Amino acid sequence: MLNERIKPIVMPKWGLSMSEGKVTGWLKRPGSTISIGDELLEVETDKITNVVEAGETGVLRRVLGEPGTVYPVKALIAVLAEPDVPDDDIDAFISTYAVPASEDDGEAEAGPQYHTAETPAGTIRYAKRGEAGPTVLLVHGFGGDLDNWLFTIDALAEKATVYALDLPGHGQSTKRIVDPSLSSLSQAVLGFLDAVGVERAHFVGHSMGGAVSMRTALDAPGRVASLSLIASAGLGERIDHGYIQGFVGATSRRDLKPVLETLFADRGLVSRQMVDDLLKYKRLDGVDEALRALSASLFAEGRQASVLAAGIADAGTPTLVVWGEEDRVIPADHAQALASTAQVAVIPGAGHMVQMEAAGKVNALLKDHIAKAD
Amino acid sequence: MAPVVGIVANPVSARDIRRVVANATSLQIADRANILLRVLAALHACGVRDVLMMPENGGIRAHVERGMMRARSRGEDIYPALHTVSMPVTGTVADTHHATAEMRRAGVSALVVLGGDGTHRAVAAECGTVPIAGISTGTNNAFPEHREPTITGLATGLAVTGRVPPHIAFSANKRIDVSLVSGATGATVTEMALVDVALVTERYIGARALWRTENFRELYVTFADPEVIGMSAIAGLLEPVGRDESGGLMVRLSPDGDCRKGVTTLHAPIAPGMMARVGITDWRRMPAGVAFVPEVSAGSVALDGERELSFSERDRLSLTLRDDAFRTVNVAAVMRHAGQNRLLTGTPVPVTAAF
Amino acid sequence: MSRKISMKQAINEALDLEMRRDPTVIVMGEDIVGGTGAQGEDDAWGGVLGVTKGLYAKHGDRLMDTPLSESAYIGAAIGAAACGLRPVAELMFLDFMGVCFDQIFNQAAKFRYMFGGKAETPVVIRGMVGAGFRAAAQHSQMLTPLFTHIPGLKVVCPSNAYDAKGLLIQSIRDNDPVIFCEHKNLYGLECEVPAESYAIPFGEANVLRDGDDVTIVSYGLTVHRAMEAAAALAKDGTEAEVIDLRTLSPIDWDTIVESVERTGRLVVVDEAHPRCNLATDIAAFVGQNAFGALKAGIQMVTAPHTPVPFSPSLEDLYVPSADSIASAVRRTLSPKGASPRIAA
Amino acid sequence: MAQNPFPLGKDELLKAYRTMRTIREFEERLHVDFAKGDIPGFVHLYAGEEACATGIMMHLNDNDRIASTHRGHGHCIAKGVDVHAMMAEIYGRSTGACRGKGGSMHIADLSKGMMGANGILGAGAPLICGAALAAKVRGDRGVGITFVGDGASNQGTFLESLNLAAVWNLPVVFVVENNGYAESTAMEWAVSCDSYVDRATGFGMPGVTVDGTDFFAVYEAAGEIIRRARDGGGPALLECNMVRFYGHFEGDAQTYRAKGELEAIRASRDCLTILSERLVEAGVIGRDELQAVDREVNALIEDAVRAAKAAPLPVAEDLLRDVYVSY
Repeated sequence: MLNERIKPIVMPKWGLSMSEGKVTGWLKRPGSTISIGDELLEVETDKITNVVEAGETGVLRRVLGEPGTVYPVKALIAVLAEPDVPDDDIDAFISTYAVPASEDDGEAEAGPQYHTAETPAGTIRYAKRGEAGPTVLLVHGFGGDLDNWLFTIDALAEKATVYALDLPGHGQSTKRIVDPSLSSLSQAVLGFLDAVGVERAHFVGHSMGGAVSMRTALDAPGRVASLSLIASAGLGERIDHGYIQGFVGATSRRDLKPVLETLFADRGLVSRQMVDDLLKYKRLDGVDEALRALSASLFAEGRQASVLAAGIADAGTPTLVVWGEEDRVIPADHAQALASTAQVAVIPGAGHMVQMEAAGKVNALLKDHIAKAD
Repeated sequence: MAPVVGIVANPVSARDIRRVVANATSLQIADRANILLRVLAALHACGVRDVLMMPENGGIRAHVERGMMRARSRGEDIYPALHTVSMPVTGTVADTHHATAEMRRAGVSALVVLGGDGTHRAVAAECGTVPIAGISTGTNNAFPEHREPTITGLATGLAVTGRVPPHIAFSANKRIDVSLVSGATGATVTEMALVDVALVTERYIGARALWRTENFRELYVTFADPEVIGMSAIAGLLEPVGRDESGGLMVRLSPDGDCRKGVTTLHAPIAPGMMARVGITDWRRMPAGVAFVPEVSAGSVALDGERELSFSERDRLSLTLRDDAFRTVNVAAVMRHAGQNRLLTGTPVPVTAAF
Repeated sequence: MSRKISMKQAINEALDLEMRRDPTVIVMGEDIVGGTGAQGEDDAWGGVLGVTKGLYAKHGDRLMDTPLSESAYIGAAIGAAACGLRPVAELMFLDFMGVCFDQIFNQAAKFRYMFGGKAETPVVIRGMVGAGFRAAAQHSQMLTPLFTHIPGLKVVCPSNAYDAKGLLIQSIRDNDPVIFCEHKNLYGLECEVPAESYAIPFGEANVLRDGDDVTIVSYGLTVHRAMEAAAALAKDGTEAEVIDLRTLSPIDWDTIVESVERTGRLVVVDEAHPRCNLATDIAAFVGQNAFGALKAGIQMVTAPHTPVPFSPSLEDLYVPSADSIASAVRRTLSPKGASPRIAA
Repeated sequence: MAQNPFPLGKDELLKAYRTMRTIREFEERLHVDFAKGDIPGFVHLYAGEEACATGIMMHLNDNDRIASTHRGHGHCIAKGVDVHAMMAEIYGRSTGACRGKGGSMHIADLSKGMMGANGILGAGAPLICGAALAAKVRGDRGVGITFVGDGASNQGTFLESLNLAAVWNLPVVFVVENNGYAESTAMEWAVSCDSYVDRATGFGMPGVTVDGTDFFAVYEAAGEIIRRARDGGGPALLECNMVRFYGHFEGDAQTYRAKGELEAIRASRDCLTILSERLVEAGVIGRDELQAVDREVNALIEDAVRAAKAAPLPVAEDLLRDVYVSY
């Protein structure tokens, strides 16, 4: 009974390959009163550095994670409790805390980390989290993959069945893109939903994935319960030509790193691992062709070929638009294209990868929007 | 004076295109030298102390000399002394002609020849009455008989040392003389063949060897042995004619190897490993001393399997078979005689006892 | 999909994938199938250390055992490349280059230049390099500098399974002759490698570790020794940047110079003999092009000027160790770091 | 005109004659111009050996590959390499077959199946095994011909290639151009086994020796050997006994030759004379027709020399070009 009032803060697991993280610094002092969504500390992984937000309320009674020290996932790094919980109870809690479930056990419970589905467009890799509630589909952007939803998928899965897929030409899905158009990608997404037996889902699309989601809402309105458009393409013509060119053309870490820094408000978030992982993806056979074909078809000459805002406004699909204020790839003012019909949130201090840079805020918006639309 | 034996060993026989078209033998130089060493040992065993050899640059003599030197250094005295005809080496058939003539002049008692039909033909052209002991190292080899060269050496040694009477030791051979009178200049070229003369319609000499039958028109043979290889096999398989009977055989073949219209079709081993179907329109005996004028008006003449001469409509070609044209060592007869008279035992039967 | 496989498996997989992709790819070498013409099993060896094992079952006669006749078959691979195939010829131990070097450096390397740019020779010659296998002086050398010296050749030396696969695929697709050097002591080393095909471009060094205090440049096996040294140095507060060259020709000068301009200190590690090797080459280049950035004399850590010895006690002294690399780094950090030192 | 008794039609015979005459004229012109100091570097002349290259190359098409030697001009011309490009190359001009980067010893034209003259003796044999392997893998019935002199026939590369070609049953023809001299050393001394046919036999393939000064002898033997290789019959060796009219290289005083040797071979073993006499004697081609070819060839060579001398030299940026396809 006692433990219910003591709330452990543990090293989070961001993404399926994360096994440990380094505490880089605390943003709240011991004794602070914490509300849900408050930024508690910064954690650095080999992939990315991010802020851990509070998921509970209480007083920060103990800070255990030492800055500069690496902790395994789920290790206890702080304790939240109401002021009336005795210190002895908290000490007892800490001394008996055991890191629950080792990595292997966790995998065994959750099943394989990634799945593949055979679709008319080819093999599609996806991840699935959660068992209940509304079905949500996460659609990444140009050059991305399902790990772009590192900080999103588990948060949404608390109250939904969440799918995240790799679009054709991306991640570990087929690299073959027959027709580099939004319609073709939308068809591939619908084919994926058919393959996993989902009739209708809440679409969450980032960047190009937002445009794919909009295309799907227009072509197959019955299958799109709602739209959440994050830094989405398809809401205006502008897009940073230099970013697209640079991303497609980069073959070395030296070339790619500055390009990736464009994606974030905080350039320091681009880690060596993130660059290496993207280079490894870009070296795969077929990726270069796929990216070139898509960029030529969708973003030629630095202009977006498809602007779907008007159609979406008319269609009446419940829509959320989220943007990072400092987005240097697609300008944040594109958010206003749907201002009259959608909920629009522009988040300060975040760039194009707003769902990673301000995960807590974006996740809260998504949960709220999906709950309302369902 | 002890008899001297001449040796003509051709280093370049069995090098022609039939190695490619028909898997024909190519006897290595080192093996030719080994053959020669065996012959030399046999001659020495019969009392021959000196041999006179044709010089060549093909390596045979160098190998032979090395073998003899090794025997000497082991203290063995099993070879006769080896002398070389003093003459320039051209690497062509002229060397054989030249060396044979020199040996004849030097008075050799017999000529041991290593080569094919072509080499024997070149020797026969110059050897006069000196008997030939042939050893086959060539391709078609209808003329030299096949046997272990040691035996040929023994027979030659026995013959030249007088231990076998000449009428047994030596036999007469036939040949066909070919005469070609140029229509343009009036000049006459004469050639000869020991076994066969083949007339083909193509006029270029090319790679010399004869292995295609489609242009083959006429065949003249001194003997027709069904056991031999080459164009003369065609005659042998139609009507055998012995080496020791008078006259030969003339065969006409159908144009372009046509085997259909009323002609006799024959399968014959015209080269090693090559069975050919030929159409025969006619064949008849070729008596000695009668000049034959062929029907083919232009083409080339292959002598013992190699194209040598070409002729046109303006030229006049005639062929005449001659009996008793030159002599060979009759190895079979010599050895039979040696056995019957125990010539190689410690106490040979007196020579006269054989009669 | 990514999974852990060894460098040996990665090379096998690269050959398999490229043979599937491109029918002009053929693979030849001594015993790469094994047992050809013998009475026992097909595919008896799959290479002397089993690198090509199993490929014969998948690709049949496109895997060709050769006579022990390097001049002839390396030359044949080069001739076939000049006629439109993409042969991968295994030279087993690259030490054997001595008997076929003419075909490599006078023929393959020169065709394009000598023929006025009208020839392409997309041949890959792969073989084992490096000491530590108790294989003695004629099966253990790091002869990479000899190949690197020759214009017209490209020289690759991966340090891990991921790089080996991507670099070998690039080598096969490359239109120039490539010498692909496989350190025999890395064959068993595993790392995450995608199952798909991918190519790593030439001339791009891999920065394995970031650091601001000193730059350590190496390739092949000694990259791992450099990483060990860097880990040890980090405990003392020295952060070393470790650069794995991956390809020696072309070489990524930019990454080296940019790093040295930041750290001001350079240690070059080369398993080759000390004279005219990659270490001297890089040291000279940095001395010429980034002298102003240097805070200390450049240190070179190499094998000694001796043949590779046989006895384990000697061979273990032969290959540059993590300790010797760390010591070299410390020399660059000491006040006397800039003073000249004559290498043994 | 008389009936043609030859295995080639009149046009083909004229082509063979033209090829041989072009080689002769090309080489004799180089002999003169080299002595004048017009030509840089080494040149090795093929004059006297024309029947061999021509008799063999008449059986080949652009898909068949040849690997040549340092004495490669004749092989190039017979294989169809452009004479102007060759001459410009020998003069070191940017219009040369190799843009002035190769010179006499490295003339190549892969589009014609000419894989290069080669300054390394015996190096062509392994390469042509590879070319033949490529043809075999593709199944395109191509053959590979490698030329080697009697001297380089002692190279390990050549002997290893005989073995490899036999083991892999490659469509390769090994042509030994036996002109009697390895540079200055006599073949009889330097070649231990005395007979190339023996060498071939020792490596499990047939060997044939022909008179290399007789175009028809070479043509016919090469035809059989090449057809056999094309049909999958495997490798073979063809020895052409021939004569070299000039020294090993230009400037060689040839003091190793016997007195009167050169005069004798020029008088009796000139393959061009032998061919033209036979053509005229057979009444197939008139002497006037041959003389017309001679005049055309002479004009061609004259023009090639004029164009080569007028052509630009390579410039500084060419120094660094074409080391790699990409780097």
